[in-house]
Amino acid sequence: MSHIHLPDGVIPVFWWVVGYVLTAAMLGLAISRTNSTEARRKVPLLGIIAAVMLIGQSIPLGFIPFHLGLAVLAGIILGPWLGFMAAFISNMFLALIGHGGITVVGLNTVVVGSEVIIGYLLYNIFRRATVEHILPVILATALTLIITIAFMIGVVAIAQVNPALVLMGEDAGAIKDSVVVDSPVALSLRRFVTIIVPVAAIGIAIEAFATGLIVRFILGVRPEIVGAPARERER
Amino acid sequence: MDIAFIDNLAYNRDSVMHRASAVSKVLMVALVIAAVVISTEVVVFIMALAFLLMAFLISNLPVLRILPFAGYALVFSLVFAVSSTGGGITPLVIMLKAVTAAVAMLLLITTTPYPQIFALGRKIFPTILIDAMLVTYRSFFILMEQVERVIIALRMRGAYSPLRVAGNLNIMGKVIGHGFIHAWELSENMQNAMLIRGYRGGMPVSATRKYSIKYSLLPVLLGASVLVVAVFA
Amino acid sequence: MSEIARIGCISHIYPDQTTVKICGLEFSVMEGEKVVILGPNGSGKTTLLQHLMGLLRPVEGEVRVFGVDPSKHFNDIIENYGVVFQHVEDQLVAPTVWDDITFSPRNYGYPEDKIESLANEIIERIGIADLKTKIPHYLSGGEKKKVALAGAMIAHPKLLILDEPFEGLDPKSKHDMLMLLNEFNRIYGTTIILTTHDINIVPIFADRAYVMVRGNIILSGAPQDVFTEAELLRSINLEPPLLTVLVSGLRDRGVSIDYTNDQEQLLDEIVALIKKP
Amino acid sequence: MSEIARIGCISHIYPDQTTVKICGLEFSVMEGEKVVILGPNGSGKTTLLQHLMGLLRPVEGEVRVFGVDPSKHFNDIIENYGVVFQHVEDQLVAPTVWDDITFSPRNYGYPEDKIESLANEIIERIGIADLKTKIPHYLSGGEKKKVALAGAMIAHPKLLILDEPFEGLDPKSKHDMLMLLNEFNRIYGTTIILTTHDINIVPIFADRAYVMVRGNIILSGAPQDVFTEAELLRSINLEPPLLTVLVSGLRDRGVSIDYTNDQEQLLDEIVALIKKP
Ligand SMILES: Nc1ncnc2c1ncn2[C@@H]1O[C@H](COP(=O)(O)OP(=O)(O)OP(=O)(O)O)[C@@H](O)[C@H]1O
Ligand SMILES: Nc1ncnc2c1ncn2[C@@H]1O[C@H](COP(=O)(O)OP(=O)(O)OP(=O)(O)O)[C@@H](O)[C@H]1O
Ligand SMILES: [Mg+2]
Ligand SMILES: [Mg+2]
Repeated sequence: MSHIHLPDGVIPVFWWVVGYVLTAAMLGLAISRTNSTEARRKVPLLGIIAAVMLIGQSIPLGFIPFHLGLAVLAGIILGPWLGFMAAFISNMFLALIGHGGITVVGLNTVVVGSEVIIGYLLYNIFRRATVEHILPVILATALTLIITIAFMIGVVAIAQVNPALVLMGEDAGAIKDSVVVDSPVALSLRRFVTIIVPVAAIGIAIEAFATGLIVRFILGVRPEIVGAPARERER
Repeated sequence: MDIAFIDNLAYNRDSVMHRASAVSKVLMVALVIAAVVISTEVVVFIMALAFLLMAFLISNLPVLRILPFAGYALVFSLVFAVSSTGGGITPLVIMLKAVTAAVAMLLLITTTPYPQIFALGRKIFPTILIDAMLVTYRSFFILMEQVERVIIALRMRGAYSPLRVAGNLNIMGKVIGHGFIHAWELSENMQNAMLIRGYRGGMPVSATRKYSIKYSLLPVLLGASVLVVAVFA
Repeated sequence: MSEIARIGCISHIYPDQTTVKICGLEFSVMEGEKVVILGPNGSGKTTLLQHLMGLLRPVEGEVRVFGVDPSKHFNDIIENYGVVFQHVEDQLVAPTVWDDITFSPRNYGYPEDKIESLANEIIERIGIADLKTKIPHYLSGGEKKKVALAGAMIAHPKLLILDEPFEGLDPKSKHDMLMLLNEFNRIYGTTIILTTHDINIVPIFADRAYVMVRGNIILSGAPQDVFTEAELLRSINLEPPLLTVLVSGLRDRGVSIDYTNDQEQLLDEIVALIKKP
Repeated sequence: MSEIARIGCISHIYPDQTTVKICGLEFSVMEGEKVVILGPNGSGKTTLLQHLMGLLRPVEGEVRVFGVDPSKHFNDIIENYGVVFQHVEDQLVAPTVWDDITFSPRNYGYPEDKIESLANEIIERIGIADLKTKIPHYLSGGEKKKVALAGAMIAHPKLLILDEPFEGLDPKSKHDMLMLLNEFNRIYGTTIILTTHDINIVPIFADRAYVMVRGNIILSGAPQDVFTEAELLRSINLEPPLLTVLVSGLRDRGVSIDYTNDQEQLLDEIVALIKKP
């Protein structure tokens, strides 16, 4: 859910360049970590999971102004390295349909990519503690989002952007109503906390809950997708 | 959904701008963004926007349906503008920066099919990334069609009541889970298809129309003049 | 018998500006009728069905189903529909077969015991009791179609709309499905509208057939009437069913013999003619 | 004529432990043969084809194609294959029709001018010149099949494997596709293996037909030989083609007449018998 809808030209050059440099370094590492025959086999899966992330982001959840990011799920399915590449691809696409600027792709990839990686790591840690799959997924998703949102607030604070924008950034209308209209001056930190924390909490809850539902469905049908043993079919 | 709309315009329409080469239009965007980054002069952005709008007018596109896409940039820059503290840049300039860059990007993507843009990335990005992006592009349409069919089926089966939030979430979870399995199966099928068709890395991308050098000058000139004005204004 | 569905000359514009005009002879379906729509790929069959379901709204012309415009009064008439789409996979949305079959009545708020008895009845009739607890994803193509049909029929809809329901089915499954449709039509008076590329379905199933070409309804009528237009059918690359062709061929060769859909009867007649002194 | 493919008794276990055993009569395909595999849904046709393609590896039994085990020596023989999957949608991977058609030869490293001339030849022959610059998602179902076929045939593969290629096609498109396959077989000696539920394809196309039921190959032989086993076919719910049935019916009624696949010839013979003094 945490993807920055920032346009071009508002973030200081230094920061978006740093975003790109970090992304390039991570991509380089990711590519050197996947062996090339394996990578060739995985091209379709990588491309398709990126498409799924994109679709998750373009279907509104009914009337709730949130979109699913599915980054943690991507991490669970693809692993950290391919997952990072998927984060890059889906962010590149979003920029190429005018959702967020092209200069911010680097920063966005760092944010979503760390969601992928942290989600993957947490899922594997939690899974070791239990034979269950759904609870670890929900926990990993929630915790990942808390970490990355904190991280992202850091990023945008450095970049001198109002953090409110980021957390509510999934829906342009919501911002217009809740921020622009009533607040011609900068939000105070206290106001920020009182407005944003509940919103973020709801967002995190929805994403974690939805990811849990999706994984529950997958476990019932094709458990091997999320790394569980294949289900024996009664015939 | 936006992707399908944009893709359709880039692919199925024809105009001077459509016939300019992909490189020239990518260059145009790069130049405009460079101008956006360095300039703080309102006149520069007014001029850039005027040029871009003129380019839109000769591009045989439903301009009034495309420009709202720049609304994202407008709204977000507005928030940034009203809430940013200091820096010496006026809110108007921040908004103009964002909108100018966004409009340039829209001009590129509504006149250039995505694969043509990715193909340019071959020089910079590793093969696996570009190939995966092409797969993303292709599978987006396959999956989107599937999602649309599932939603239609849900409607026909009476599962479309906006009043039951919990029920809707549950259904959404199922639908997305369902979509995920389909996506997985699609990836297995595509993987098989690519193996058996001899895939060794490097998906070819050929032009879908004849590009003209003459027309390609137009976007390059547009971008260059914006940048020149930005430097000297 | 009252009219259930009617389509005037309509046109529809898809998002990419493809315009589909559905026109020509009038399209009208009476209560309890079994209607088959034939036509080459891209002739507008699916588009027509989607208008009947109220999923598309024509830019021109009128669609009436159950006396109202289905795209405007969708929610009022939706409970009367049972639908099986061309891609059945995409309509099986629940995690188990049982959940999927009971999906619609649950959405319509039927009481639990009613749902259960309806579900058991349809499962019995379609003969898929052993699939109840299975996962739709693992069913074979034929089984998926049956489950989809069960889900469409469970609440005894007045109108059943099926888009190429026999595609990918083996001959036995196809035959079973046909029998089942006939049975429902007989017992509940269900009106059935289906599309297919298999012209041999028509003589053994349809009360009325429509033939579409590029959006034009160029033929309509009882199967025999449609098939005797052999020239017209051939001009649009539809071959009439073989029995009809053979009878025509014999008549062309001066043998006086009647049209029939029954191969045994045809054989008997031929043999009688041969053995005639 | 040498043997191109052979399958011994194999068994395969899918990830969910479904075991598919393919056994019974021997499956063997000679160079230049046109082979049709029939069988109900879930009988293992697709599984068999995937073994031939080397995409699955049997846990038991042996598969040999071009003299080797295709799952082990995949890369050595892959250039000899042309494949059209049941879901053509999933095999069109490149961004434009031209790129997709030229996908294989490009990956095999053919020189650019060779690729171009091959592509133009196949595009010409299949009649899709106007689609060259289109992108796959703006094609109709029938057009997608044609493009997939072009991509499979471009490098004149020795072996063409098609999984239900006629599904969803209207009669004219089906006929065109059959003609094309016959032409390739004649000109390039292409060996063709296809599955279908349409038994009427067999007499007009196949050199040899296999009939599978639950993994067992229960019938094999030239079409006439297979169809005369009417009892066996019926026991597995396959109806022989109508012409064969009619001839059988006449013979059962004591008329002496020969089996034929040509309806005109049949009609002439019947008329001759009737008019005989
Ligand atoms: N979503 C869509 N967007 C654009 N054009 C469409 C769309 N769906 C159908 N068409 C076009 O509308 C026309 C009619 O299509 P339709 O699907 O109704 O044909 P059909 O008779 O159902 O064909 P088939 O036998 O292949 O299913 C075709 O020219 C098709 O290309
Ligand atoms: N990926 C899979 N996982 C588990 N079981 C499978 C899978 N694919 C096929 N099967 C099972 O293997 C058996 C043979 O299936 P196969 O797809 O080969 O049949 P088919 O003859 O091609 O049927 P159809 O005519 O419906 O295409 C069936 O019982 C099917 O359920
Ligand atoms: Mg259709
Ligand atoms: Mg199959």
